[in-house]
Amino acid sequence: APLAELSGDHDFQLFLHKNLEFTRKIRGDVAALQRAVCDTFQLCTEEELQLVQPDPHLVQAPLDQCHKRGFQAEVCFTQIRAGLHAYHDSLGAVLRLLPNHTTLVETLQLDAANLSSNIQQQMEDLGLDTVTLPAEQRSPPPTFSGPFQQQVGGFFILANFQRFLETAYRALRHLTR
Amino acid sequence: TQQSGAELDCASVAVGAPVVPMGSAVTASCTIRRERCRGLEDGQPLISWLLDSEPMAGRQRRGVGGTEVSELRVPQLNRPQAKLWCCVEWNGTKQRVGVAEIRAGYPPGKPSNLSCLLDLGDYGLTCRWQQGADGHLPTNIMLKCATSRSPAVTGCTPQNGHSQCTVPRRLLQLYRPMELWVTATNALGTAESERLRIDPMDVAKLDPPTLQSIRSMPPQTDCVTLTWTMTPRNAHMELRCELRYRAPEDPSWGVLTGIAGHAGTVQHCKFLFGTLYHFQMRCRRDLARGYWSEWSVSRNYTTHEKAP
Amino acid sequence: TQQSGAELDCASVAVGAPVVPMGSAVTASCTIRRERCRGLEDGQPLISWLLDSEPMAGRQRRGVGGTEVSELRVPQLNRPQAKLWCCVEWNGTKQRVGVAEIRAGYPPGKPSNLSCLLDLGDYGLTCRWQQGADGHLPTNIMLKCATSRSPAVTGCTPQNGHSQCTVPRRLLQLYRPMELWVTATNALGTAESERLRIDPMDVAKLDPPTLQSIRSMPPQTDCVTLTWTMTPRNAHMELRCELRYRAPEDPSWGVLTGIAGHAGTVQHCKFLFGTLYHFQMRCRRDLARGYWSEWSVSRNYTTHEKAP
Repeated sequence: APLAELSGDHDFQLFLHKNLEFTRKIRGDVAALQRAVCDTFQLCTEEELQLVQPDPHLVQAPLDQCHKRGFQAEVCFTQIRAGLHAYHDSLGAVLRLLPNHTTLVETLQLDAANLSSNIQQQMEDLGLDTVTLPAEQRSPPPTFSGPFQQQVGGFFILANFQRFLETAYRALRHLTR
Repeated sequence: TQQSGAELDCASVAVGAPVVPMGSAVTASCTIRRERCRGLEDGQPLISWLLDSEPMAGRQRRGVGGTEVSELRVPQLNRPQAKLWCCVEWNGTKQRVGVAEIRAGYPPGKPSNLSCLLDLGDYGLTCRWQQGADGHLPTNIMLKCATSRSPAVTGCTPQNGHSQCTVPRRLLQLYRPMELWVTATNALGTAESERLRIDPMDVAKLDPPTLQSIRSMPPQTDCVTLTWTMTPRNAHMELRCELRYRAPEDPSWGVLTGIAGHAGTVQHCKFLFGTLYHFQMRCRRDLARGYWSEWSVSRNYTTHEKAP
Repeated sequence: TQQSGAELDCASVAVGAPVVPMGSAVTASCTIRRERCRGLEDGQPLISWLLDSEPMAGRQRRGVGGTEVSELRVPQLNRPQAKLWCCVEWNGTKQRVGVAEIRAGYPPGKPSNLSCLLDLGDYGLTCRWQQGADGHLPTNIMLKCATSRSPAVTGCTPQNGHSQCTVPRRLLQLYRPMELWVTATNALGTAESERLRIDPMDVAKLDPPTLQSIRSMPPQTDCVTLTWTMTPRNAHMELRCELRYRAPEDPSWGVLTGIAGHAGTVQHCKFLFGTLYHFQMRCRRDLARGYWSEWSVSRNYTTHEKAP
């Protein structure tokens, strides 16, 4: 049954509410790391770093199917999962940048992987096609030419991940009753 | 038969089974190789047994290759642990030449009352249970857990005999049901507890809220307005809280339920004028009716006198 | 000049020296490669600087290969740590395009008052010292030790800022003199403490003796006999001990010195009759006049009344 019909389904609604809370938790942890980058390196706002923004394809995580206009829940879910998978890997660069926050970054990677598998399992429960993203197939985190570039890179990975999560959060909320 | 003691030794003791159910029989045999026993002259060695310190007689016979063999049957072993000594009479003394450790007990009892609690500090899931009946044997206890889709079974092992252990965050899957159960295994069998199917987040232990301020609002009325907040690490949860209040002479607490949100203000009326009240609040996740947090630290407030 | 940031980047900041003596000048240059800065249109980029958050102006000139270069001289750097930001004006905003960390401080002060103590439990040599003046720079402190004949220098590193550390037994040579000293090194220099030349055994910390029994002996006289023992782990040492005694109203302790051996009895007379006395004993190695042990646990004894 098309996803829209299932939106009234109790299990699906419970899945949505739980993983909305999970996404809020992850967003809170990303915000904590953004504060750490600001405190440690005085890199606090995007407006000041326009000229040194790393290449756009720092992290591939398109969410075009999650925007209201052409909202395609099934494809949106798949895009969310792919983005979580990509950010899980790129957070490795933040791990190197903030050695004193290793536990928080590793928890964030665990949560990103958990949220992705929660979505996968829910799609399977709904009988939707799912792509299994092999957990072992990990790409190495991006590298940078120098310490300043690494700090700016870490800053933008977190800023972009926060934006990604906002869009994913709105998509999940869009499906709640 | 389990051989104990290499073939080159003076004696080797073999038991039918090193572990038997309590009260059942134990069979053993002791093989003496006279030439390997220092100072044992020719002639037939007289073999005898000690069950710990209790003398026992076996049936002795000539064995292969010039060895002497004694067969023993202990009709009923009633103690959890015993040593079975093979001895040879020598110069008027009873020489201990070989030993086997034997044990008696029961299959492990079934663990029960399994319950778990998620710590929101390190997101470790601590589970407790009641041990089954003691089998009097070395028992391996493990808490096992499996996520719904993956076959991998992980978990944790309780330390120094405690009936609890903590599954670390990296083995958990949050916001999806997991299965948890306790296994107890000894030489005579294995027992498993009931399986607990829970989403770890649904057994999260919340921090208590903090009552910030209490005022008579509007002033000189029987209404009171309180402001309260939750700790930041619970900020992402949708909560359901309740407030209780009580004057010292009240027999019981008045309770205000259904307070939603993470922080805010609550107004309630019909308080007595000029009376000292104790206030406390607690919260739990709205989603899963999980555990209540502890009650907040109590705050006292004396309501205004009535307007003249 | 120390280059920071590869040639492919929008900007690279180079400083004369990343660490300078406190209050001295710092020079830096910032090279902008316009084509590597996303969105920086043509025209001359206006380069400015921030020392942490304090605006600073540099001298700007055209550099090789179409680059723009700004040279900055900070006359006096008076804070231990600062960030030197290279900025470019763009769309009315000050864009941060490069940064260098600079530090100012002093060479490390000379560590002093080095003393060591050998623990007779694990035979670890714990040394303490007084830190020299703070150089306000990351400083590497190490206790170094060398045995008399071997060139190898070993030692230990103090943990979390403590001014002490323990040289493990395997690095020590007992019953022979060793040399110990403390070094403090930062970007501006190195300082060394005085050298301590000791045999670790000569700074052994002995366990206090134990007073076993105290009796008036011969009875009803002003003589008292005490028996005492040392802990077994000090048994191999030749010791020199002293006994002190005192009645509550005495202004000071009476002291009996020169007691030799590991255990034994001591007799002393001229005590007051029928008086309560406190007794304590301590020991040290006879060989090296090392550290005294702590005083033993105090023992009380009331002397006999005089014979009628």
